[in-house]
Amino acid sequence: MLMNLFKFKGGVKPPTNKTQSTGRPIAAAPLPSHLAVPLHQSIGGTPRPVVAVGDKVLKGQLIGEADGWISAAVHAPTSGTVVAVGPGKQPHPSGLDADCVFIEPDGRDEWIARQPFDLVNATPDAVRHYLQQSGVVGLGGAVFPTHGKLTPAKTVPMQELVINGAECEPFITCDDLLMRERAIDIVRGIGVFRDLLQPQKVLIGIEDNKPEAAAAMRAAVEACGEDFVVVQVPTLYPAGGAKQLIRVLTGKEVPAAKRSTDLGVQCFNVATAYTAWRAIAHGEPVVSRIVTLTGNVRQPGNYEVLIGTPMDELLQLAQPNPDTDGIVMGGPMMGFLVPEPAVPVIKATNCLIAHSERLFPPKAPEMPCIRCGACAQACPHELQPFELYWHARAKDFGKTQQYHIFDCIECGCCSFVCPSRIPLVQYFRFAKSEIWAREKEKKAADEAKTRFEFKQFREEREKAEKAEKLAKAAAAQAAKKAAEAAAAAAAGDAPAVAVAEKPADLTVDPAEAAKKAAIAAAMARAKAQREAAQPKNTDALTPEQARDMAEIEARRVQAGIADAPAEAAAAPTATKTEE
Amino acid sequence: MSHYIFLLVGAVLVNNVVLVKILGLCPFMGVSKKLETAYGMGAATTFVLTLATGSSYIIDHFLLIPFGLEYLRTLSFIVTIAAIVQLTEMVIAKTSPTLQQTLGIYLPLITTNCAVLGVPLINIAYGYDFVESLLFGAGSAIGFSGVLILFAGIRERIEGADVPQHFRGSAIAMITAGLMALAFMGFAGLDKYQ
Amino acid sequence: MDILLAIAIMALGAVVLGAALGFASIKFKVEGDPLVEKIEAILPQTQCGQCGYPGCKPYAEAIAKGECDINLCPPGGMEGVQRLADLLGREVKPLEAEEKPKQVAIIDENTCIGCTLCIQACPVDAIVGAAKQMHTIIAQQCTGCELCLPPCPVECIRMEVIPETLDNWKWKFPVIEIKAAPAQAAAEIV
Amino acid sequence: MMFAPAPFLLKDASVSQVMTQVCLALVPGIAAYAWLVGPAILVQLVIASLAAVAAEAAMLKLRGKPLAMFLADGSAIVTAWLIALTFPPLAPWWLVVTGTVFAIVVAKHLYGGLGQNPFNPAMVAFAVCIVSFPALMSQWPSVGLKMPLLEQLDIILGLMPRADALTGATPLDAMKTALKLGDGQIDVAQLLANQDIYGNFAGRGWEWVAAGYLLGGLWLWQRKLITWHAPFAFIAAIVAISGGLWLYRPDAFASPLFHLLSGGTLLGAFFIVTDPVSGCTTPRGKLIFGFSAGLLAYIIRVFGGYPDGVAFAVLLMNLSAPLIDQLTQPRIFGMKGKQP
Repeated sequence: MLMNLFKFKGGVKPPTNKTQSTGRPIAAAPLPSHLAVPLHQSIGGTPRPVVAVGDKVLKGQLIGEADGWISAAVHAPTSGTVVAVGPGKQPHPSGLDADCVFIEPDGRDEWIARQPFDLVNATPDAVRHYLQQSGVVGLGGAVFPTHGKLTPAKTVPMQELVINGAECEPFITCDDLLMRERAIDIVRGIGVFRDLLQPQKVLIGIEDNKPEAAAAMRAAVEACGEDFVVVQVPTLYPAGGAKQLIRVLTGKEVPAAKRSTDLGVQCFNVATAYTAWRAIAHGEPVVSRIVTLTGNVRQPGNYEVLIGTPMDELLQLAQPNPDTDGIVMGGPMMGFLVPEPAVPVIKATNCLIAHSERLFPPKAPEMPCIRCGACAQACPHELQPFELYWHARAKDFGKTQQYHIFDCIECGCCSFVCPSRIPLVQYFRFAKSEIWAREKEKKAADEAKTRFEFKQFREEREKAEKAEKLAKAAAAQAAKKAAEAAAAAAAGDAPAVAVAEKPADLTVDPAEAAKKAAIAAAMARAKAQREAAQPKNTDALTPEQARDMAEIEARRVQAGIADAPAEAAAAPTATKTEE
Repeated sequence: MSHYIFLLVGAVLVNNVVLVKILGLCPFMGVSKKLETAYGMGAATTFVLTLATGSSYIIDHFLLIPFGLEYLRTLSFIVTIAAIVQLTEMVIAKTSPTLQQTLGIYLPLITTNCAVLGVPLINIAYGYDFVESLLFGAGSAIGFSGVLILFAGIRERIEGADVPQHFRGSAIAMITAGLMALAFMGFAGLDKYQ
Repeated sequence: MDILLAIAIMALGAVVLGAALGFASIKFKVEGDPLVEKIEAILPQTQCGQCGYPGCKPYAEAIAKGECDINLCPPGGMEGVQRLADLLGREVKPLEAEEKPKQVAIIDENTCIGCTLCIQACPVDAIVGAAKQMHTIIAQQCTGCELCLPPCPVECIRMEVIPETLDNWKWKFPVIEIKAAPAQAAAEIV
Repeated sequence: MMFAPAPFLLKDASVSQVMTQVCLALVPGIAAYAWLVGPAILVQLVIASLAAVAAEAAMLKLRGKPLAMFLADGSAIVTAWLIALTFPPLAPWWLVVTGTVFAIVVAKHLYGGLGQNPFNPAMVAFAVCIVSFPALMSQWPSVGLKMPLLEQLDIILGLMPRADALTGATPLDAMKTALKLGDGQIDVAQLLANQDIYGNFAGRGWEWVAAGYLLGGLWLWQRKLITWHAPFAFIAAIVAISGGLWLYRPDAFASPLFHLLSGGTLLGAFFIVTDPVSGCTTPRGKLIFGFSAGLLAYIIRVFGGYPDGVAFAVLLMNLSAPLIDQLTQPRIFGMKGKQP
């Protein structure tokens, strides 16, 4: 079927380097020696761990529970024992740690009881909830929880559902192979999305350098009796960017400030559709994904890999050459060197490229920008990267926003063409995260100011109230004293004055003294507690002794705390009754 | 008619008050760091300068000359200009706090802007009549504002440049002003063309 | 005679202009100072008082009046000074005090005696607790002003630098500056 | 592990490649020039290049920048060649050196060097020299004057008195002076009939130099190093204004063809208004920049006090470029057809 394709401006044509890894079918990667499953694998809230050290888990068992609506569950990739829950190195450019569940496989790879989801009788909300519980996220690289994208906009009718099989980045072939081999499941998954979103038509975009994948998808669409349109789009990086693919297939341009559903379009990756269908038809949550192993290796290929597999162990399957000096996660345009080779594979890991200087020669040093405009011609979002760079470098972030920095998709086209070898994208990332941090700070400052002002207002009010009370009391006392004085006047003048002066002192003193005493007592107690909590002679202890002591200590601390607030325990109840 | 056009073009470009006559450098350097303030300053100066040329002409012709007090020109002009600036400031403060905000401490600076004093004096030296005076004043003011805004545009860009340490700030701004004056020399002779 | 005439005319002018100005000053009187708000928007609102003023607003007012320098706010850092200088057209000056990394206060809950002194000291109501009850600090609301440290009778509050996590991690400025290797390049030439 | 940001693949491009291609594009023009006035121009090119490289090296050293990297970028050579091509071919060596050093030191390095200069350095050099040494800058070799290399060298080096050989002016200047002196008595057609000076179109031999620049410029355009906007707008402006005035009074104003092929029109159109550093960079900005520069160049060369107006026109537009750029930002992806 012929259809009118649109074009986006800019784009580049780097050497694709895809054929190396398409020669072999997808193979299952062997069970790794250990797994580290990061809890935070998708955009949104970090899932809460629901397993503890020592727990036995089965493959597909929930280990991290979704936190909030924009968050997706995390599951055990294989059966085994949880050996630790705690910080572990992340496949993230920061090289920072984040919480992981460490699992030692038992080798049986035993599934939980898998129940197909009853799609026919389920409400749309139930389907969305089920996908969230199955940990289905966008596998194109953005890892946005899929269920969050499956609600059509209320006001705009859904016109097109775009399925992204473009895979424009060089080297990566995981979607290509997935489409070739498992097209039927993908098409069924798309069917689920279609039912939820009710679009007028479904367009599957595949770059024209993947004719086999396109043919397989066409056959699958026909076999399933669907009316999806498989469209071959021109090979041009970044045609696989969601916004670019939407533009090419529908002619619509989604600005940074809008969601695509506002324009009646939604876009999913083919692998996402595949995992959604696996979850629905087979009850299998997302515990593995297809990863391309390529680059400086002897046996490039695609593998089905368990989430949490250490990257260095995985890469051995492709037999990296000895001069490999790092692992790039993602493609050569947008990927990054992982901070250390042993970081785990996550849901966003579509490709691992063995890095070597032979494959990616080190960059020449950065020269100043000559404003040649090559970047502006290459930018698929029609930005002016050289202006953005100029202001980002001068840290003039207001100006960078004027030049629409948040419309930048960080595709790397500008850095690719730059004759001065400027890491432009890097400058933009820097500027973006600075702006975010500043906005956060600004918000915090505004809130602090409101609280401060409220506190001042409250204190003023309290003072006023107190003054009023005091005035009343004073008036009463004065009246009383006047009466007393009048009474005393009969006896004589001098003692009356003495009496009048004394109580004034007394009213201040006792309260203050009592408070001071209370504080002193509390300090003494605290000191005692602290000392009690630090027993002496603890230098040479056996582990058992240490454990025993720790237990005793815990008890004691508990008792101590229970002791202290016991007297104060009345306070909350009192306030409650007051209310 | 063409006489007036030449007068105006001459005042704006050929005899640009800042770049050729080198008057009013203080606000030119001081208020050109940001385009926003340059726009405001340009507008304020244009207003004040046009008003100042008109009123000083009136004072000169109806007060000073009849009484033979030409020697009080400078003094009386300064007083008039100061009062006009004060008035402008008050009106702006009331009507447009944002403009007052952007002009900040530079609005009172118009008082000491020698262009505002210089242009009325030049008018008298050249013996311009009332309309010519106003045109020359307005032309000079437009020239001042235009150059100020262009200068601010360049300075905003230079702000991001890797200027050698010792030339940062005012130094490179002065050099830029010099090169701008050089460019404006290209207009030399245009007002003399017959 | 001439001189008297001159004086008379100048005096007349002065009176006319003075009257006009006086009239304008009444007619166009402005209330409030929008500058203070702008300055306050730049200040970090920690309300820490390290500037010597009781809170950010008084400091902003003092700056607007020109009573004090713009470099007295350590939580705002050099960047705050820079932005104030830009706003006010003043010279950038180095900070009076040392710049510290952002911190939060943490109450050692085992030692806290529930005296509420820190609650009273906290300018932004970031500490919760009741009398004789353990107190705790809401970390997100803490501005790190350290005002709760001195009143605590048992010294159970400490400041901790906010650690870098994936949530607050920032991309760094690309460090590949051309200026970085002058010596090396010079060596190449020679 | 060293941090290397993506992308890991890079296109084969570098600043020195860009600059080398600009130099290559100048070669046809230079060849025609050398054929017209003799080898003197080649000598000037060498002098300017040496001065530029020396000044560049000194400034880099003073500023603590890596010498090798920046000298290799070739930007100083481009500046030097443009200076040599705009100065009179028999100008004394010190004039060329002064102009070049001023361009490199003040117009380029005080602003931070490569890529950061708001003014075109070559045009600054020209403007500074024509303002400071108007006589020397207007002495062009008489038309048809063929001198051996040695004699030309002697003149450039100041070993021979200048006045004898150098009475000429550029055709443009000659035309202007003649029209002025003629005071309405002489008309353009009469002047152009003088084949010795004006050749077939615009100046004997000069038209071939202009054609050389045109050739080089078209090649640059074909190589996508420049876009069509600025040169097109520049030429269009000159054709429009000169054409209009020519139709209005053909006796007092020369034809568009004359203005296109004489002076620095084509050199300016393809090599100077296209300078991305000091010029505009947005498509609409480039059109405005080119068009205004063309108008100004014509006005200054015909009505103003200098023999050619390209340099001043370009400088005047240079100082407007940042503002024009800001005001002509293109609509970005997703924001077309509606207000952002």
